[in-house]
Amino acid sequence: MDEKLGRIRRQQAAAPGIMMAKKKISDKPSSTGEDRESVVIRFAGDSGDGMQLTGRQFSNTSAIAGNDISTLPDFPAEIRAPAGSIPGVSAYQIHFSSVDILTPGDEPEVLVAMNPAALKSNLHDLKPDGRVIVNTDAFTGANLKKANYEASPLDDGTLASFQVIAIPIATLNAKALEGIDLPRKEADRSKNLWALGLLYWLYDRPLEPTLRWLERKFAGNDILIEANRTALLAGYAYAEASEIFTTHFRVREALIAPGRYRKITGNEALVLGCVAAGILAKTQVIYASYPITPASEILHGLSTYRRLGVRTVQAEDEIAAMGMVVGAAFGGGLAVTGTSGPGLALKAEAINLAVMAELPCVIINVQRAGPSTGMPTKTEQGDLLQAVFGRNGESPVAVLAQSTPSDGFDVVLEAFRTAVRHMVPVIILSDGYLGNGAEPWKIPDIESLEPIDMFHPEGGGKPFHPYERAADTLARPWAIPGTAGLEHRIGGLEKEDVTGDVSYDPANHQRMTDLRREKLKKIADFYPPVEVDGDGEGDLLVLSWGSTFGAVRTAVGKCRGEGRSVSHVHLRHVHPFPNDLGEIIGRFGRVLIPELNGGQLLFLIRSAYLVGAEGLNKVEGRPFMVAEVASRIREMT
Amino acid sequence: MDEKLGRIRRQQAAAPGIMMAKKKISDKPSSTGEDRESVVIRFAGDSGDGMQLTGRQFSNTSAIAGNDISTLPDFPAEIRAPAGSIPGVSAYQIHFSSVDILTPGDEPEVLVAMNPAALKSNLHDLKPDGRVIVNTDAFTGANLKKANYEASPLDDGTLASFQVIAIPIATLNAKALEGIDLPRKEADRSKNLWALGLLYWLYDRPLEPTLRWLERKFAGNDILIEANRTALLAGYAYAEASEIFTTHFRVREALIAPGRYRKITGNEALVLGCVAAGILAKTQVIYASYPITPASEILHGLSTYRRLGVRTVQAEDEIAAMGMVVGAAFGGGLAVTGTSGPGLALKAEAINLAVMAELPCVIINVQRAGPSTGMPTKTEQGDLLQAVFGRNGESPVAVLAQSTPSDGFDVVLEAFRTAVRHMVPVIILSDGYLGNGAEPWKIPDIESLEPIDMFHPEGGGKPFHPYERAADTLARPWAIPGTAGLEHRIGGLEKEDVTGDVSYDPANHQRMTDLRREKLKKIADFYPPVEVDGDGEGDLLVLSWGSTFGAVRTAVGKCRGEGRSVSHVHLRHVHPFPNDLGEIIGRFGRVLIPELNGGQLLFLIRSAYLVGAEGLNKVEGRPFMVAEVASRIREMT
Amino acid sequence: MIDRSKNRATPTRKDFQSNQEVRWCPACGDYSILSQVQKIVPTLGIEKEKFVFVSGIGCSSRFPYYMNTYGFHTIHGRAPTIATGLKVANPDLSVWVITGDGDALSIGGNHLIHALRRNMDIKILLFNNRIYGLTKGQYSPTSEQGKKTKSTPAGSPDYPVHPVSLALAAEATFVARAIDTDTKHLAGVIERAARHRGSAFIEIFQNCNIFNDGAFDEFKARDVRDERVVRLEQGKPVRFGKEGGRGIRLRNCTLEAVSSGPGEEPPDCIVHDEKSRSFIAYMLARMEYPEFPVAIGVFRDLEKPTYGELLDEQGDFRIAGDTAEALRSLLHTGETWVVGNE
Amino acid sequence: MIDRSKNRATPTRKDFQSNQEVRWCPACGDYSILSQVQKIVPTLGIEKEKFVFVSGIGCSSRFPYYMNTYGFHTIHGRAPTIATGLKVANPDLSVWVITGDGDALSIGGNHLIHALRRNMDIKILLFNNRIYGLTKGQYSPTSEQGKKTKSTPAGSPDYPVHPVSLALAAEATFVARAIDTDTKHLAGVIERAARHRGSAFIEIFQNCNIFNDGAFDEFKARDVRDERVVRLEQGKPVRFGKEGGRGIRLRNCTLEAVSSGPGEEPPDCIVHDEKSRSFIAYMLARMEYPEFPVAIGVFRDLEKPTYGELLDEQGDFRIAGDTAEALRSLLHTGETWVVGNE
Ligand SMILES: Cc1ncc(C[n+]2csc(CCOP(=O)(O)OP(=O)(O)O)c2C)c(N)n1
Ligand SMILES: Cc1ncc(C[n+]2csc(CCOP(=O)(O)OP(=O)(O)O)c2C)c(N)n1
Ligand code: SF4
Ligand code: SF4
Ligand SMILES: [Mg+2]
Ligand SMILES: [Mg+2]
Repeated sequence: MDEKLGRIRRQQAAAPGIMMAKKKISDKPSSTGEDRESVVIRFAGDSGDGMQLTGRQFSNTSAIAGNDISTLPDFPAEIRAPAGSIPGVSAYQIHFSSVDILTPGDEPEVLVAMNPAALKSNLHDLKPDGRVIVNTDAFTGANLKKANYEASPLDDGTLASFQVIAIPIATLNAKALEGIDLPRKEADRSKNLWALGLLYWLYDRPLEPTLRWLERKFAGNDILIEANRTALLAGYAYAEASEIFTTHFRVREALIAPGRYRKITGNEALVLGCVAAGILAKTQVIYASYPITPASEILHGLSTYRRLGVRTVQAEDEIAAMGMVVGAAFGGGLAVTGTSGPGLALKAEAINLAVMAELPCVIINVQRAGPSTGMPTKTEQGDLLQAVFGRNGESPVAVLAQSTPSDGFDVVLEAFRTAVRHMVPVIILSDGYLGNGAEPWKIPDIESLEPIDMFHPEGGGKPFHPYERAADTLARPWAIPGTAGLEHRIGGLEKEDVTGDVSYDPANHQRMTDLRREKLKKIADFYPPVEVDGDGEGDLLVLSWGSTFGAVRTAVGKCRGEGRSVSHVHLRHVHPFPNDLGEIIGRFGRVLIPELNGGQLLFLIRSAYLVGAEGLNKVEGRPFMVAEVASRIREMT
Repeated sequence: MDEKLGRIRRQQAAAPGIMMAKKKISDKPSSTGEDRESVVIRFAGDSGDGMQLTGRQFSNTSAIAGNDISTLPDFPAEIRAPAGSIPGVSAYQIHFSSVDILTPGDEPEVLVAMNPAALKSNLHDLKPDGRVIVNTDAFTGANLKKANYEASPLDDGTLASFQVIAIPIATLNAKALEGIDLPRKEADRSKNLWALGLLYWLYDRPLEPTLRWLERKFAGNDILIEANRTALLAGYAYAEASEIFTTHFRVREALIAPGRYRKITGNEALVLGCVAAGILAKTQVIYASYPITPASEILHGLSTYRRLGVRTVQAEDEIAAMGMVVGAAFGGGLAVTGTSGPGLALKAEAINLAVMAELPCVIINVQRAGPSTGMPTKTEQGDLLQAVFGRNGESPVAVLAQSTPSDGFDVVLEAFRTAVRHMVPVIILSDGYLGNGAEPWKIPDIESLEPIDMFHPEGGGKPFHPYERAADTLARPWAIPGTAGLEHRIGGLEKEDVTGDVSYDPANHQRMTDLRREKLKKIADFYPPVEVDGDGEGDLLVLSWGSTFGAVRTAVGKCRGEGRSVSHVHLRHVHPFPNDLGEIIGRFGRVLIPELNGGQLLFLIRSAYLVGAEGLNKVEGRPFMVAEVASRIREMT
Repeated sequence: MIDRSKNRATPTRKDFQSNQEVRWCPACGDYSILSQVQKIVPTLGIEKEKFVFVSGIGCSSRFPYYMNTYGFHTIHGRAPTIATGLKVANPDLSVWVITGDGDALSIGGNHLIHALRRNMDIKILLFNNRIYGLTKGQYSPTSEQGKKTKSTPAGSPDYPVHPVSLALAAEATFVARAIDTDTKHLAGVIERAARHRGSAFIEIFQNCNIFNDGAFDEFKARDVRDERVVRLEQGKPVRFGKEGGRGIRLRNCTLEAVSSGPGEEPPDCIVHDEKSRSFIAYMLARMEYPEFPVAIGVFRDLEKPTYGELLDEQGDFRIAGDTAEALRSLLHTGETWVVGNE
Repeated sequence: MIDRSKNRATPTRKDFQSNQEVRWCPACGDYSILSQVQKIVPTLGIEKEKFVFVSGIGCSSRFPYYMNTYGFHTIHGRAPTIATGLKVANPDLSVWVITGDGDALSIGGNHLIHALRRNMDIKILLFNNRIYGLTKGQYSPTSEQGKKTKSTPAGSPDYPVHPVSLALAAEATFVARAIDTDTKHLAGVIERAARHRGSAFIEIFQNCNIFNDGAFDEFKARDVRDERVVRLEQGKPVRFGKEGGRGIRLRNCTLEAVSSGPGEEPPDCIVHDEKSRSFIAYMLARMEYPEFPVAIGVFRDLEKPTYGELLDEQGDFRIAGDTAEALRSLLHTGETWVVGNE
């Protein structure tokens, strides 16, 4: 540990008791350590086994230890399935590394399987020759049956190609906790910490962050603190003492930019971005939403920020939420709603009202696998065309895509700036993978965050024209109710140019339709130039958007490392496209568009640029593996 | 009249009284008649002036007289505007012809203007040198002001380039009705019939159909029959007697296919098609809908067909209507809903349920000008991309487009056949122009209408698999509740292939997504080959869909007549595209896509075939004029 | 909430008339309601620019265009949601919702209920003409069962909903009813709604002389209304008829109309109590002619903290003055760590 | 409507258990409701295949998967509309709606009201756990004001809606309430709903032991329930407590709980009348602990023609036998004319 302290200062000094504990364990000489650049591991168990918590602890600790990390939680479908069943399995994958990483990793090298169902549903992802750590206590006849195993996979050769580490974790944990006054059932619940301790030893992780966290989490309940701490240390000690592992591994700190960091999920980043937007605009943020997986955490998060000017409303449904957003925008607030696919469908009519009324607002869509209810806890990029086209009439809105968990912060700020600057609704596309996935985030320099300009006209002598536009943005003025002298009426009927009166005039309708379209195009004038990763021209351009960023960027990097002529453009601005995109596309021989859908960006690109781009499409409810993208690139170069 | 009787037999013999009346008028030798191939006229007046009724009478009479006709009603926006105001103007254009016609005509040669507002808002469409028949009684100071005329257009030269026929219609009508015991205000309401009589003389129309209609309409109220009849005859007599017209015109019967005809609007055709579908399928039709302009008449129409097996439900909103359709389809009925753009947006989520549950149903969208509430009484083709893409996830549905008013009958039958054959929702795109426009329709030969195959499996011994598919269509079986032995559960969550159980399996989701897409593609295997109007290859292909059929076909025909190399393909199947479409497009040098939107089919075609098609786009809330399309074709050839 | 402090000339009725031509059919009941609202709003001591009229879609929903203040003609059925968002963002405004029986009770029924139960401080005027006016004459949720309309040529099979019952069941704190042509009474009810703290709901019987003419004539016509309409007054016995010679009493848990002898008071009349949480209000609201007189006036007027007030209690809504400080507290709270030198 | 004619072995409870693994949390109140439904449905004399269970989205809405008959797990809030369409298309079916407090009262509130007012012959079971279970613990429209949940860390500002009040106000013809753990009573109420002609609505208090554990324990716990729950019985005085020693009476238009001396009957108790159109049912439904005992049982049971019956009255629903004849009557009616020879 000590050598790390130079580069990594922890916020709070470790509590003395914890240091002691650490010392005690370290009395025995540590087994040999082996350096690794990156490691991917996965915890899997029953929903009741606390795997999400275990995974989050491992990833927090790794982040604090200076690694770059990327995580992939994979929790069960909506319903709490029966204990021990396959639908009840919950898993958490962590990629931690001494170099910059962008994905949670393709294949874990260690799988911790707390029961047969967890083994069954996760084994196929394990690296050939990888380690399986199984909790043998859970491999009872009943549990095997629930997992549809005819015979125990521990005996029948199923695991022949892996390194099996079979440990009666529950038993050992119970023994360790014998002295603590806790019923067996309760004591059992800490077995995840026993497993965590084991893995901490294996990958040479510091114990302090988790010990500190236990103190906070169970503050006031000393018995639980004691029990969990004991479990963690027991697992750690077992690994060291039992010599089941011949070696342990070290993943050194990543050479990441200096600064203050925090771990952040995609949904958390969106939350922080929304709150920051309000502060930067010096106005209130109104977030109206109806709960839906995987967007609910944005509501949960924002509802804790009243003190920083956020008002959240849990609306009666998605339509109401969007109606409230339109009303709040009319009232001059920074109005935002969040939802997932089916909710976006429901919001369409009210979004269209914002289009016609030309009111600024932000709609966050954390996509999930569709169509219909689909697979609510699984990720997909299936709503791009819905976002662009899913409203009646010619209804232009801007669409931005979030690319990594932490990018949520930036994307929300940009969305608000765009909405307010052009008086348009802006849709942000995130997805379940980003929403739940986490990565370390360098907290931005506060001074670097520019204010959001909120311009509300004041009433003057001259008559007010609610549809008179600014030349550079084509935005109409945002005059807010309560301002004397600017009284006016708006609505969903076609508006007369300049005056905003209702108009059925044919030529006016054409003009207004053109203006709304033009206004949208103007947004692209405010984009920075498109960044090309790799050479500015070549054989293959890989074009992607949204959550596939990490896998695609990594794959392209790898292939370029192999000497292939391949570059990567990742689109933040999916509608309207950047002005320079067509020209860049034209500089490449072929274009590959990997997406987690049937080919939606592909569709837009083909139409916009008449280029025979090809798609790499996957609709499995889970993200791309780097290898999948890389192998397609290799086929094409 | 007599010479026509050989070819045109009227259903009911004319009542003797009417013949007498006709005789009386015809005592005086008729002024010279001049033959015309086609004529376009327009009635315009205040909403209270009965212009829709007048127009419908003129067009009915013309149809019965054997002309081909096409009409364009243009009524005021939703709200009854104040009498005499411009928003209160109601107009009706009729194109009647001795040859086959496909549009209501570009420019009327006669405009009947019942008041200044009607003149103001319709004059610009009148043919140069056309006739304006004005009701001078309405040109009072107050009315001029309401129409924003500073001076009377009758005096100030505004009408200099037209032939002005100024008649105090109200006064003359009141005089004619003097003997009838009716208050002046009531009597005044028949002045539209006076004007109609005038036009009947001018275009040598028979009076009987209208006289018969008056008898039916006012049955039981002899005074009103008398008043209206008198007004009609008075107008007719005035034209003949006053010699304000030096000549009258004859438009001979069109050489249309022999058979029994009726006049039909687009909405009526959809109604008849729905009822016929139920009869042909020998099952009940359930139409659930929420009123919305311009689709409400479908609900009104279908609600009169209970005796033929139709159940209509006026739902609480569009979402409910679509939910009812999904439920009715599950129950084994022919389920259909109708709406307009904003309603389609609201139905998206429930349509998606039908996609996932793979239930057959039909959604009729009578498009209107958008976005948002837009211009509810005006036409547009703005919802094509919404229909194709406006749902979350990969959600394939079939989209058909109605092309003429009477085509509604065929398009609904095809929609039901497709829905039932492939177990998919089918969207029909109509629009306000088609919905309200009328044309004569040759009633199809009853024997030629093929039954609609409804296959519902029976319970047998073997286990039932609700997602086991037919090879040729990929349809799943439509087992309906109440069938013993086929009990099963469906829903919006992803289904396991074959069994239909809920599944979160990644590979299964990919497979099911692919299957749904494949199934949609299979629909195209059942299309007839695409018909090319004109040569199969050449310089320019004009590609259109929906209600633009008439204008585009006419324009292409004209230009081909001028020796240009231009052909026309009109798409009924907008999603999925016909299998042979790409190949046909490839045989032309350029492609022009005229649409009443910002370029939506254009977008689909460019993407699908990577062809640099060009758009001719108009978003004015009204249909193309033939001249607009023709002039663009001329520019391109 | 409402800022009454500034020192400007009190607005007049004229000030609230916009320059838009009114586009309802001549003699439509909407005119009279518009006129009463324009009469009342200037008297409330609220600046003109603080008023916002939000409507859905329907004939009645054109209302905002005619008010010379802020207005939003939104989409069908959703006005309560837009009004809610507006009020949450900008609590100083006086927010009114104008809606029709289809707008509020068919497509918008759920939003109405939820706005009411939240006790949002918005005023909802429901123009009930028992028909869809704008779409030209389909039946509405308040149309009588069996009604023949364009969409129900054989008569509607639906039983009507009762707007006041629903509003009461939705826990509305102010619920009233008025009649378009009874203008003085209407004005009084509007004023009370305006001054109520919390959500206020008024059902206004409104004649649609084109598609449902005379729907309420049976009891509202001038010559019969004294015998067929009862006006509720707080703390007063529920009486009607010539010189109040008839009244309503409760017998065996049901209402009963009673008459007095000449010059006497009808016996045992219910004393109207707007503040009561009992459900007599339901029963009064559901009296229907000819069995009973139809009740108008305020059925319920309760004081409960509004949504906005409850939110305010939860913490300071205003944004801390110092941007940098606020951002720091936002971003640096929770578990963070430093790489290199900060 | 229901075809009871065919001659097959009566189904048993087992026949209604599907092969799907039940996926609710252990000890969730949903289990007990499922079990009571599976007990009652075989006793109704309706063939198994005639039952259809339609649900929205929520924990409770997985219910159809566990019933071995036809089922449709639809989308959030819309189950009443799907059930309506199904029943209109196929009136012979016994159609049930399974829904949660969020599903039925938040997003689906409007559809619920309209299905009820139409008196559609469908049975609606609302599993009220006063929380959003499936989305992991946000407050619902029935949650207490001030409730702290994931989405309201400082307490919810919304006043709850009262499902039975809403159902009564929506003109439902059958309205009842039951408790998940009071299984015999629950079964009885379900059976009565099943046998009711028209729409039937049951609110079932259901414990969510994960996100809102013990929400109803205050009055439903075994040791206190006799004192804190009153079971309504048709035609009987409203009494509760040990040996019925306490009762409910009406005083000055409000309810009041009274006690008797030992061995006596409590005085003046209201006699429960499910058939009454008065609004005592509202007041009984709204009794809340601790002021009052909580009432369970049937609040209202009225006979009115159903939507289907009214539609049937309007004409023959079946299709005329002869296709050609029907088509001719369809296409050749109205004004037609002949060109050439027909
Ligand atoms: C989403 C949507 N559905 C349907 C309509 C059509 N529509 C407009 S107003 C209206 C009903 C009007 O009735 P009501 O609310 O009673 O108002 P009124 O016209 O009687 O004042 C309907 C169905 C619409 N504009 N939007
Ligand atoms: C359109 C839509 N919005 C939101 C959701 C997310 N969602 C699913 S169930 C639910 C609420 C569940 O609560 P309740 O109806 O009370 O059922 P419970 O789980 O408590 O049984 C929500 C908000 C969804 N599936 N669809
Ligand atoms: S249609 Fe009826 S409600 Fe609408 S403006 Fe005319 S009279 Fe009034
Ligand atoms: S979350 Fe609650 S309601 Fe849902 S299954 Fe678990 S205990 Fe039941
Ligand atoms: Mg109305
Ligand atoms: Mg619930």
